[in-house]
Amino acid sequence: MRVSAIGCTALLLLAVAACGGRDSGGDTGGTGGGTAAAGQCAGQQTTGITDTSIKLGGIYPLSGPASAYGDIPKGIKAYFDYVNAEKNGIGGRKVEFVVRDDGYQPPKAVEEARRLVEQEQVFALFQTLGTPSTAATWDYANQRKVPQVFVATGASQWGTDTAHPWTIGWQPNYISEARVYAAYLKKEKPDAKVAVLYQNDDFGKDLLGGFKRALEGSQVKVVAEQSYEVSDPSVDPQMRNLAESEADVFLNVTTPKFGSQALAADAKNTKWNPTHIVNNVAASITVLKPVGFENVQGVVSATYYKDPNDPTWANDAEMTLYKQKMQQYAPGADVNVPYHTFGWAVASSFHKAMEAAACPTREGLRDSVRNLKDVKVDMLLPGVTLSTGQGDGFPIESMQLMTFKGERWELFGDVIDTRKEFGPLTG
Amino acid sequence: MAAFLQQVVEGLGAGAIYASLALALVLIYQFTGIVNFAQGELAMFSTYIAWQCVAAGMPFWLALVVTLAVSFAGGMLIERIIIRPVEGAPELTIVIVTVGLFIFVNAAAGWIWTFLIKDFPNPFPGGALEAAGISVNFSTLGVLGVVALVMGLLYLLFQYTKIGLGMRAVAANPASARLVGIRVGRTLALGWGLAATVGAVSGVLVAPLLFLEPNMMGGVLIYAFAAATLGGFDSPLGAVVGGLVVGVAETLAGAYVGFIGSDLKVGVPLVIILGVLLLRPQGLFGRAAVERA
Amino acid sequence: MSEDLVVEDLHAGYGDARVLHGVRFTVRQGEVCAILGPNGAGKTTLLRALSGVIRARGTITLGGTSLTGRSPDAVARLGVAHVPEGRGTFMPLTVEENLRLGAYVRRGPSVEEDLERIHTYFPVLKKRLKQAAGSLSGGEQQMLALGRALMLRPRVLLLDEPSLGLAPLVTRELFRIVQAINTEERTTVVVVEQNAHLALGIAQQAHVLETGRIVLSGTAAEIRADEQVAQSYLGYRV
Amino acid sequence: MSTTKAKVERPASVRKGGGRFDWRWAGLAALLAAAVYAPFQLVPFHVFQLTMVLVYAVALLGLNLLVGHAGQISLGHGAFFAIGAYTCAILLDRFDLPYPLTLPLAAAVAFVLGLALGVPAMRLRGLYLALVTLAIAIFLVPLLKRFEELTGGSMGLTLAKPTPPAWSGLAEDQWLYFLTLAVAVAAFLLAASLLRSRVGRALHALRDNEIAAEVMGVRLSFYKTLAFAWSAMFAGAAGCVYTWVIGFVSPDSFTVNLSITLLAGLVVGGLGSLSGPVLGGLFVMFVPSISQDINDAAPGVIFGLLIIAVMYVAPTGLAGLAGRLIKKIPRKE
Repeated sequence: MRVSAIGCTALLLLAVAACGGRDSGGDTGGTGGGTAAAGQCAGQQTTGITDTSIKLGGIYPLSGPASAYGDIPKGIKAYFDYVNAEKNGIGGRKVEFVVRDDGYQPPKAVEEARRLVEQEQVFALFQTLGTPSTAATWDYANQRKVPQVFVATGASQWGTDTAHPWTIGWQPNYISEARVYAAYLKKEKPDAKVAVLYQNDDFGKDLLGGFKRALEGSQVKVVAEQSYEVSDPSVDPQMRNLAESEADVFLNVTTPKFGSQALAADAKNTKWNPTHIVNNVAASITVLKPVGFENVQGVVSATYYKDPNDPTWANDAEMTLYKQKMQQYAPGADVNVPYHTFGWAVASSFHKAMEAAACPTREGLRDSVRNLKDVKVDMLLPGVTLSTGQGDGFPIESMQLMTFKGERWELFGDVIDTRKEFGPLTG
Repeated sequence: MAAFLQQVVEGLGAGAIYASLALALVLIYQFTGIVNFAQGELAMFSTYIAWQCVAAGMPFWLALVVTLAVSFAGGMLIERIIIRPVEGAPELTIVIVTVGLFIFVNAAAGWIWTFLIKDFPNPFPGGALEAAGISVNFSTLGVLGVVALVMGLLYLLFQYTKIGLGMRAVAANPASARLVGIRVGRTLALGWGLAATVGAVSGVLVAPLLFLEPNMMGGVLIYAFAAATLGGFDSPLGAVVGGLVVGVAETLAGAYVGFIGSDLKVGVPLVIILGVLLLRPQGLFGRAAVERA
Repeated sequence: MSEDLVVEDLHAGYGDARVLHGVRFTVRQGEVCAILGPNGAGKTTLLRALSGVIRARGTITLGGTSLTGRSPDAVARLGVAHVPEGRGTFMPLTVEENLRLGAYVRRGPSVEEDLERIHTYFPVLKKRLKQAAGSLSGGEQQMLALGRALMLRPRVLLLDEPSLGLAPLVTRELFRIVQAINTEERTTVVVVEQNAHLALGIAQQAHVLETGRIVLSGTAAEIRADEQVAQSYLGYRV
Repeated sequence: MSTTKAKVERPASVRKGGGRFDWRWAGLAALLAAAVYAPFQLVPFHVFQLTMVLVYAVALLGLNLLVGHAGQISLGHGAFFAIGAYTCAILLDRFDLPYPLTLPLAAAVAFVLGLALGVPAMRLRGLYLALVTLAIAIFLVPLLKRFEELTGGSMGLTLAKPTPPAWSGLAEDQWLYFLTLAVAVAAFLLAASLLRSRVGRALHALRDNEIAAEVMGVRLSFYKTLAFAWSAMFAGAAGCVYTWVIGFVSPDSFTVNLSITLLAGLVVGGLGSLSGPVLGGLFVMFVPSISQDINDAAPGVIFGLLIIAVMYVAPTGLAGLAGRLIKKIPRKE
């Protein structure tokens, strides 16, 4: 950064020459100081990767209203530091993870993506956070043929789109998650009337839309829906309107703060006691705890990775390792923050995908993440694995239902593989 | 009808929140002519101090007292350190300084306490008061009560104490206040301290309802602006009444005006601000800026 | 020298604009001193410099205590009451509050006594104690301003154009009261006034200020007798 | 930078000293030459950054007309920027218009909307206008989402970027840069001539003393509305170029943050001068990432402090600071 700032000052002072020539300054795709790939990998891009190193770049909101997600890269960094120090990196390559802040603003995300690719010369964009930032950058990544892997958003288009082979998601997409809830209701409450609170953006609309589509042909009906904006101070008025519907199921499609507000509003209203389903994004213990555990008993959700707050995993080997290494490599970070766990699991997924790559090249990574077969990853629920393939661009599509009892989530039923249950998702 | 009244009650609950922040905004505007964009963030920061105290094991009410004291001192300090150097600069310079303060305080809170939501103890009992088919949450009543109490205390301070008289004099005519021997600088700092204290009360009140995180007050600010505009930027009473009206108007519009729905509710403060400024620029309780020569 | 107001080599202005260039005069304790001069001569600036509203270079002493460089509130605490141009009324406050503000830097029960005293000077204010000061007429506001200044129990009273915008009858009444105050309270008064007639009528000393310099000084009688002054400020020839 | 300012704003002093006159023109010419030469020297990433600086500079130029020259505060200029960006995107996406045509249309739409909003806004002053415009900026985001068929809702619209014509032999980033540079130069010339016209003088009179201006016969409401509409037009044009360069619009791109950052950028850059917007553009573009370099954990802490610090050191903005520094040099000589 400092270099570019000085560069521009220099320009303004008519000292352009000091900046170095356009051709000398790195933007040269495959020749930027990597290993020369040989054999079947010949001619593929090796920018940002050598025999001993691999450089990744991630874009997260470290400032602005979505900054809570800024904890994810801390988990990722801790994982890579651990692997670098104790496992000699990924296949002998030490991982360098460069994190940039986009403040959840798409134009900033574009700038940072270009900085990472052109200036930092990263091997791949490892996570862009949020649908807007990812949508703003994926054309660029695909034009430049830079892998944009495991983006941190559950929008379905990363998996269904065919024009962007270099971009792939990771977490279960919102539509799949909605299908899990719909299946649950069809079985448990076949004539349920559902009230929905949803965030007025791609996340909320994807989930609500997927939910409605999955309900088609059943007796379960959505009788009331209310949206909110992230700029709203509170969802209390929406909750009041939903309560009037007297629905017997409440589907809570919110992000953490609003999730807490909705849970609290439901608890406060003693006249309306619907079955409360809270979506995965707001199902963290950190969301439930402020509401008071006594107020969220029996709430239903679905998940795919292990919650560090859940005593079920107290003696789990993966959990123990995670907590121990987090404390060691990210001192000061709270191991119980699920975003850290998320980061840990996604970094671990990258580890597996990179190891499985046939070639240590960008093309190799691209092909590897699209050819995952039941890959087990640390901190995912038992039975949840990564699988991708021809026409399936969604690594995780399995979730398990859970209900809140006492001070923890209790998993119930089997892991639901939405692919098998509902068929593949198409655009 | 009961449903309608229930909506009104909900609106009053939301309005009480807007009113409390608007009150803090108005206090600073009165004394300094500055619209402090960072007011909500300062309130949020104060709330974190209260949270920290409670987390350290202090009883709630003691934590509150400590927070109010710290906020008061903090407000004065901010006036001294951040605002004083640009005193007398163009209005816009000061606006931008408060915007810078907004960004700084928000980020600092996130840095210190992370962006994860914190549970904040609710000083009021759960449950609700039921009457005539309408239920009013005790916390709504509590918020309304405390806002009324703060209003009352401010009224006593301004009307019946010498310091209050001095502060009103500074608000009315700073140059002349200086000539009668009032230390205007000290009074302005006092005004900031007072506003920060009222803001802290506001933050502590809303934290159990909105849940504490660094962006807690961001969404409230525009409604507080609308409330202050409606009530008149120089009238504490107006701020409170304005807040309640804005809260009710917003809730009713969201519930009964089909086109607005819940997504376009944020248009309500826009309409209110625009409407008030065009029809009655001094607000409901403000005094017209026209003075007799 | 006891309580004399002594001004020496006073320079003052606004930003780059210099207005006063070495003003020098003395007002003896208990005297009324009139400052005359055309618009823009620097009369108001002079009063502002005396009360610390604007920064000044030079020396101002009151009874040997230096006033130079002090802030207006500090000067007020030393007993200098400045009734500014435009009267400085606290419009939204009541008349009584305006008066009490005058005694802001003092304490004690004497404040109540002083309120009574003000009522005897200005009976009209007594009737309106609870009324907003902004609702008073111009003349009443000027009386309020004087009353407010008196509440300080000032050693020096600085009056800036008290007659501005007032009806002649009201103005005359006002000057009568100023004179009464001066004689009864032994308060030193510096009055800046366009209406030289009135000012000279109550003053012992007078100075004529032109473009930031004192061009003429003398007793009120001497000044009144000066032909230039008569032409310029009194509107008639001697 | 301040050469520009001096040339346009103080023609009299320029004419007085022949030597300085040449020096300023030379500086301006050199600057333009450097601007043309730069994309052939800089790596594409830096070219992109410079392009964005110019985009912001055009928007700030408009904001400057309103804030710096007419004395009205707008905290909602991001809204007009968004209107321009969306108009352009919708024309490209839904109507397949060739991209050069989108610019005048986007500017026109922003102008008309500015005019419409300017009619009620003209009756407000200072902070009140700031509050209204702030509310507009906040309201725009859900409004954009509401008309999903047109705007793509919260997913936004992804668009192809203008491709360089074959004859130019330029790369995409260079072509976008030159398009933006052309728009920026045109915008600067337009702004400069606007300010030199009768209208500009009326605006200055308005800013310096509204009552006096009215007494002098300046039609207050007319010029205020016009200033609002013009500034909206510049912002709209900037928004359109933004769409060309970024190739993506979504409601999240134009939150109230953008409006606040723009105003902060302008004030930091310097009000009322023609170089202020350029310095402001540099500030908006580079300071957030510099902040992150200084403090990785909380960039906002540094960003906020930097804004406050600039206001202390240079209450009249960086342009004013530069102006003061440059003024000092000839005095010593």
